Amino acid sequence: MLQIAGLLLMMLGLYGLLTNRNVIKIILALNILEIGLNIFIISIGFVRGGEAPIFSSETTSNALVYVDPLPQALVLTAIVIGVGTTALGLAFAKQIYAKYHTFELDEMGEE
Amino acid sequence: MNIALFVAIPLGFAFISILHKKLAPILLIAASLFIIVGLSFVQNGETVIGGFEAPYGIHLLMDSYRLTALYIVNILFLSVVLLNIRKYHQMSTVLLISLTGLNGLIMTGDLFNLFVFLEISGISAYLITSTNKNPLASFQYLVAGTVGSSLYLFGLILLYAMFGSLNLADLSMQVSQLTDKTPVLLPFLLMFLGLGVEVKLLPLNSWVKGILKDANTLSGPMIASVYAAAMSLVFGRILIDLFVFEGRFIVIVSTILLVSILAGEAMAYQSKNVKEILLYSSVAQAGLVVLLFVSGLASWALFMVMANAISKMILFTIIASASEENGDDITVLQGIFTNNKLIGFSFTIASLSVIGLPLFMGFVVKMNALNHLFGEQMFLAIIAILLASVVEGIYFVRLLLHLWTPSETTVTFDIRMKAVLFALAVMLIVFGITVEPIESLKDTIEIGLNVGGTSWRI
Amino acid sequence: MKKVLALVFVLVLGALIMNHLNDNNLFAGFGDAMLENRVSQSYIDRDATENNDGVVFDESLDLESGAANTVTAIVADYRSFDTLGEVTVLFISSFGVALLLGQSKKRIALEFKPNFMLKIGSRALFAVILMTGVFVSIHGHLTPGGGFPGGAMIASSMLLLYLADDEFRAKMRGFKILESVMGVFYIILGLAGLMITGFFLENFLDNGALGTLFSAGMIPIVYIIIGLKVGSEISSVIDHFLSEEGA
Amino acid sequence: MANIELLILITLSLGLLSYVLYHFSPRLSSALTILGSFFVFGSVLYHGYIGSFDVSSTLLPYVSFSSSALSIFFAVIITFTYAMVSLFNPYFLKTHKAGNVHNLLFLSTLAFVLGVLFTNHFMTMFFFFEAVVWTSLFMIPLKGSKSAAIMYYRFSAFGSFALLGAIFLLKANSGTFLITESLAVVDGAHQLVIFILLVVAGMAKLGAFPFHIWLPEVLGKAPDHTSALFSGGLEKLGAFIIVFALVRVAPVGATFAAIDLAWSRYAVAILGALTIVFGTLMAIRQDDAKKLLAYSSMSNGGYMLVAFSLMNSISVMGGLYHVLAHALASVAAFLAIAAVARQTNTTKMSELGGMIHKMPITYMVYLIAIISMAGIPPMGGFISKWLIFQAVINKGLIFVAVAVFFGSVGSFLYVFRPLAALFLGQELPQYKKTLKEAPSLMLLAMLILSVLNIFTGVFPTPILKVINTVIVEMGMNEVVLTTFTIEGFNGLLHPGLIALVFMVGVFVAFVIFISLKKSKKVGLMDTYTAGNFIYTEELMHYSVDFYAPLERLYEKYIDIARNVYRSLDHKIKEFARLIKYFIFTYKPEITAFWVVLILILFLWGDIA
Repeated sequence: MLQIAGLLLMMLGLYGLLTNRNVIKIILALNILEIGLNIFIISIGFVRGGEAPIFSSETTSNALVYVDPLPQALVLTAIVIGVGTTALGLAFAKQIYAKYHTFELDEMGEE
Repeated sequence: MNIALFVAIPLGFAFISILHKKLAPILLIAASLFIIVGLSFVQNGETVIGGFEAPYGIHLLMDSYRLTALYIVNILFLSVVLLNIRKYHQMSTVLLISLTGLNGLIMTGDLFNLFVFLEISGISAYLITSTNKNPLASFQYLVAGTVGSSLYLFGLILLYAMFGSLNLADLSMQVSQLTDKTPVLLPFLLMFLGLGVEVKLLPLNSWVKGILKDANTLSGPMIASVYAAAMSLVFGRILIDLFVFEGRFIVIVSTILLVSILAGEAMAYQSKNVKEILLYSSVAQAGLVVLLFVSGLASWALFMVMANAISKMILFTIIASASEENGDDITVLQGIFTNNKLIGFSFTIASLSVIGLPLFMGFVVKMNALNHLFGEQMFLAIIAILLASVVEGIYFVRLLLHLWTPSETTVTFDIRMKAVLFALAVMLIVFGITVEPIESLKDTIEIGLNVGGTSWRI
Repeated sequence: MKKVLALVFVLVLGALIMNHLNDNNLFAGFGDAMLENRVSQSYIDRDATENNDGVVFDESLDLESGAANTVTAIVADYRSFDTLGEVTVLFISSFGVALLLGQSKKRIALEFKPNFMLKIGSRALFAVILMTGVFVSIHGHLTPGGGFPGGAMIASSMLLLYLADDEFRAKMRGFKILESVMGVFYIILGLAGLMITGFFLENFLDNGALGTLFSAGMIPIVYIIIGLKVGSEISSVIDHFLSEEGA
Repeated sequence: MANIELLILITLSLGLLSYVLYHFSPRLSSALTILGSFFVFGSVLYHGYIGSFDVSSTLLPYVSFSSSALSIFFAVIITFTYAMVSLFNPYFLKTHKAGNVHNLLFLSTLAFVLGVLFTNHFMTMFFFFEAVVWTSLFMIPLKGSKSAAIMYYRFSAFGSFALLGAIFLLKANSGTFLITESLAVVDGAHQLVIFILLVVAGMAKLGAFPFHIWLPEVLGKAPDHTSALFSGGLEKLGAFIIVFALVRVAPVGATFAAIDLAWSRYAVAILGALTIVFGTLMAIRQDDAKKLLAYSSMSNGGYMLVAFSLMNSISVMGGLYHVLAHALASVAAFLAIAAVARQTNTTKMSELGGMIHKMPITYMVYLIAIISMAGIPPMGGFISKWLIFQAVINKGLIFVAVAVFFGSVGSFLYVFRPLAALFLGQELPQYKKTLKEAPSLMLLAMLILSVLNIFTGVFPTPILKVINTVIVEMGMNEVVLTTFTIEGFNGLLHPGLIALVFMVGVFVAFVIFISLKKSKKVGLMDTYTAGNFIYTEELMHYSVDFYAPLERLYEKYIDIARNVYRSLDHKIKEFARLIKYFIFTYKPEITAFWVVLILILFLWGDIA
């Protein structure tokens, strides 16, 4: 089920955050966490037998059963925000690499 | 005056500012001034965005609490900007966006919109900290901040699934009508943890050290004062408007807060570097402020945020400026006030206010908060506050004695810095001596608070 | 060992969350969401501010929000303030990337020399992708898609040119102006709403008939703005990531 | 100046004036502090005596005053201390790093002390208390020791915030911050807590066991004449608070039937006894004359604690009189030491000796002071200790009585040591040329103090009558006094007679001393051993390890309180390091870990 899948991905992301000490992998783990969360959000809005919330020549009236459009809209926003943070995270990663010449946190010699 | 302008103007200026580098600082100051001037023309109430009434559309809210919060944040923001704009002019666009984010954060009445503004201000904060030249710390901040906002988003989406609304007031009403409140505790805990990262409550604030340890005159006061103020005010508003406290949630929250306060003070007590002392002390103060919020003392918590923000602004600016060359070890900085009496005066007042000594704003706030807590017989909180005050006093005395002891060190401070910080210090005294403005403001704030959440006793 | 422990921890947490949500009587199970208890039903019925006689595709005129795609109606109309924020996030991250990596002027050296076929082929593809991007942006109110995917497509077409053309970098400067102007347009649109109707970001144009291309008032305009803005922003992010280290 | 508010403000502005004036003429500035101190003392004495204080307050906001016999009593003692010490100010200009600051702080503390004593509002009192702490705090490092100042603040802050806790509890209890009103209705659930907090606050200021660590640090390292201020003046504020807790608050808790005393008070009395014992034992160990006097101050604070905890007229009278007697004696002793140290720059007994040859008057002053401190007739200390003995024995407090007597005997052991080491013996060669008797103003102060020390011992009844009004004001029966006698539990005390007998004894001893053969003079370091050359002849100075055999008995146990604090400090720092290690590192997984952990803890309750 979608909800479990979403949760599982979130947990996987958390697992990645807990175990990885590589800057790029941490960013990936963050992304997995966000994707899991997004899937979870989408799953919140699902209605069994519901149509996609777009009026068209096949789904013409509001009397039909639609799935919840709001979570989808929220996810759209969340995805874009995720892209923004990822881009910034990668930029920081590049700066880190320029400074330490490695992506491994353990090899950077900071406390 | 439509309060949407407080978001729109800095945002529009930010968009323009990337075209012309020379213009950007001017735009920044103009936007900041515009907001501060504009604040005196606002009216209380809702401002609907996009023409859809709550709970369908997004709206911005204005009441005395938010107005005060905006004043605090914007005035401090302007002071930081004025002191740093020449050196960090390339940050103008980022600062404009962070101004947008912080103002939106304070005014919005929609939980998801709050998430968006949280991210906007968060991202600009990461960029502001990039001036520290410590990408690792900024990266850590980014990771922690993203995890925090994801948690917040998770919590709010659970709330949406339960109540079908994202509107703060609507949700608050529905939550207060519940007879069994256990289902909402998980989302509240998630949101508490998520925002706790930003407010720097203890186990979630590992980013603080890396950021503030290397802080410069821009990032130090910005993160420790302006952002801390805005975040804790927003957090506090959600706490009093929405949250309910029950059962295990209380245990977890009170443990987090007490540990934040006591461990924060202990760490400041143990530290040898001035910046570390200040940063750990601000961890403790964050815990203290949240403690007041969850105890239902919203207005006093607001004033405590204000007093702390002003103090931290003074302390961090001075130390960041003084430690630019030789680092911030307590012995290196010995005697920096010998030839800078005015700076020393401001620093002393700020630290005395943090300890909560008479004549200064921190005292008025702490005393009134204590008075209420004693009336409610919340002894754990009282003991925490009193113990914290003692420890704060000890390390600040140590700090002051070192910094005042005459020595050969010569550090010069910018004349503008002297003036601005002195003005802020005078503000602390003024609010510490004349209580009437605070008292009357407190009354209007409490009229404006529709307390949907419940406070509890720690 | 540490990894096993971490795995156990997160799995336990996942199971506990699932367990908690299952026990939660307020939290509807998967597929059982009751839209009538949520604000979303009003978004579908378009009766958040005014009552109507039901929404019918191709017939309903001047609904409170005229986008056939309800998600778009939410994104660009009901909650367009969020979208403004979203644009801001993208803007600031693109600016931040430039700030963090912008010191170098030289673009990263590719391991191959773009040959004639690549140049011509990519230009042809560029046109197709660009057109698709623009189409997706403009039809955001009718079909799935909108400014953000459209913008991403525009940016991917730029990436194509970037890979194929060594001199392309010089032309990237224009994007900055585009980005800025589009952002300002968005704000101006919002302020115009404020002037005309009294609400910031209010749709002040005619909504038209649901489902037609020229309907939904401001939404197509907003989506064009967003498409161009997102396109230029992502392009500039790409540009900066493809620059040389340091130097 | 009858108006207290004006008096405070004038003192403060005089302080500012002296700060500014110092820039032009340091001597003039110090003269101003003398003038100010005497003006304040004169005003307090005069208006206190005829009862014409004006307590109205118009200039300062949120501040209100009242005057009571108790506050006047303390005010007279403390302002007198200030007046005496101020006479030393002009001669200590050079030893200060910042004389202008010293003069400012000197008068500021004086003003704030008046505030503490005369306010009738607890918050105002807290304000003035903090002001005293902070202004006096910065007087300590003027000789260069930051650590002593920090130590002082540690305990002062602990006391202040305990006081604050008590104030708020009283407020919650009675609904008012007014001192008399809120103290009058201490009952209900928090009674005991209020009592404990007030006692802790007082004990921290007084430097009683187990809060005594700061006392030797501060009194030992503060500028030499400022130590007198702390011992005779500021420390007495602690006694003021103790009076609040022990005399003005009704007894709390269960009663110890056998001795008819509340358990809580008995506990305080025991702490007082411990203070006496520890102070005495520590004093015996000291090499530094100032530290020795500091520990003696501590042990005398213990007497006050014991006296006030017993709750009857005789004991309270003894306690209050001891405040006066000890202030006079310790100020005189500290000032005498300061007079010596001004010229020698050291207060270590092993480095000094033979001062009597050049400073005979100072020697006499010191002799009289220590006689009073040891509680030997005919000095003031004897009277107060006699009253306290009476009360303790009458109550049948065996342990306390043992401690009290031990303290008296112990004080013989230690106070005569600096007398012998500093003043007696032969002149040290390094000071032979430069040493002179103290200058006139300093001599004046010391002589006044000495006269008073004797006066309070020979003819105490006028002062005791004043104390009687204080006691009556606090709701107790007055002690029966005649012009020359005091009536105790088991008989009359005749101070004048005792003094007379004592004088005769001294005269006889003097005659014997004169008539007997003079002893032979030997060089101070003129020490020989069997065939060995002595490298460090200072170690052979007889004052080094004077009581070594005695010290060996208890040296393992004496530092118990200090060790507790040290390990507390250590534990706090360890805890801080632990948290830092676990949280504040460059490990992004930390946040995730805690989030996961907290969530699991929270959700675990579902299935548990």
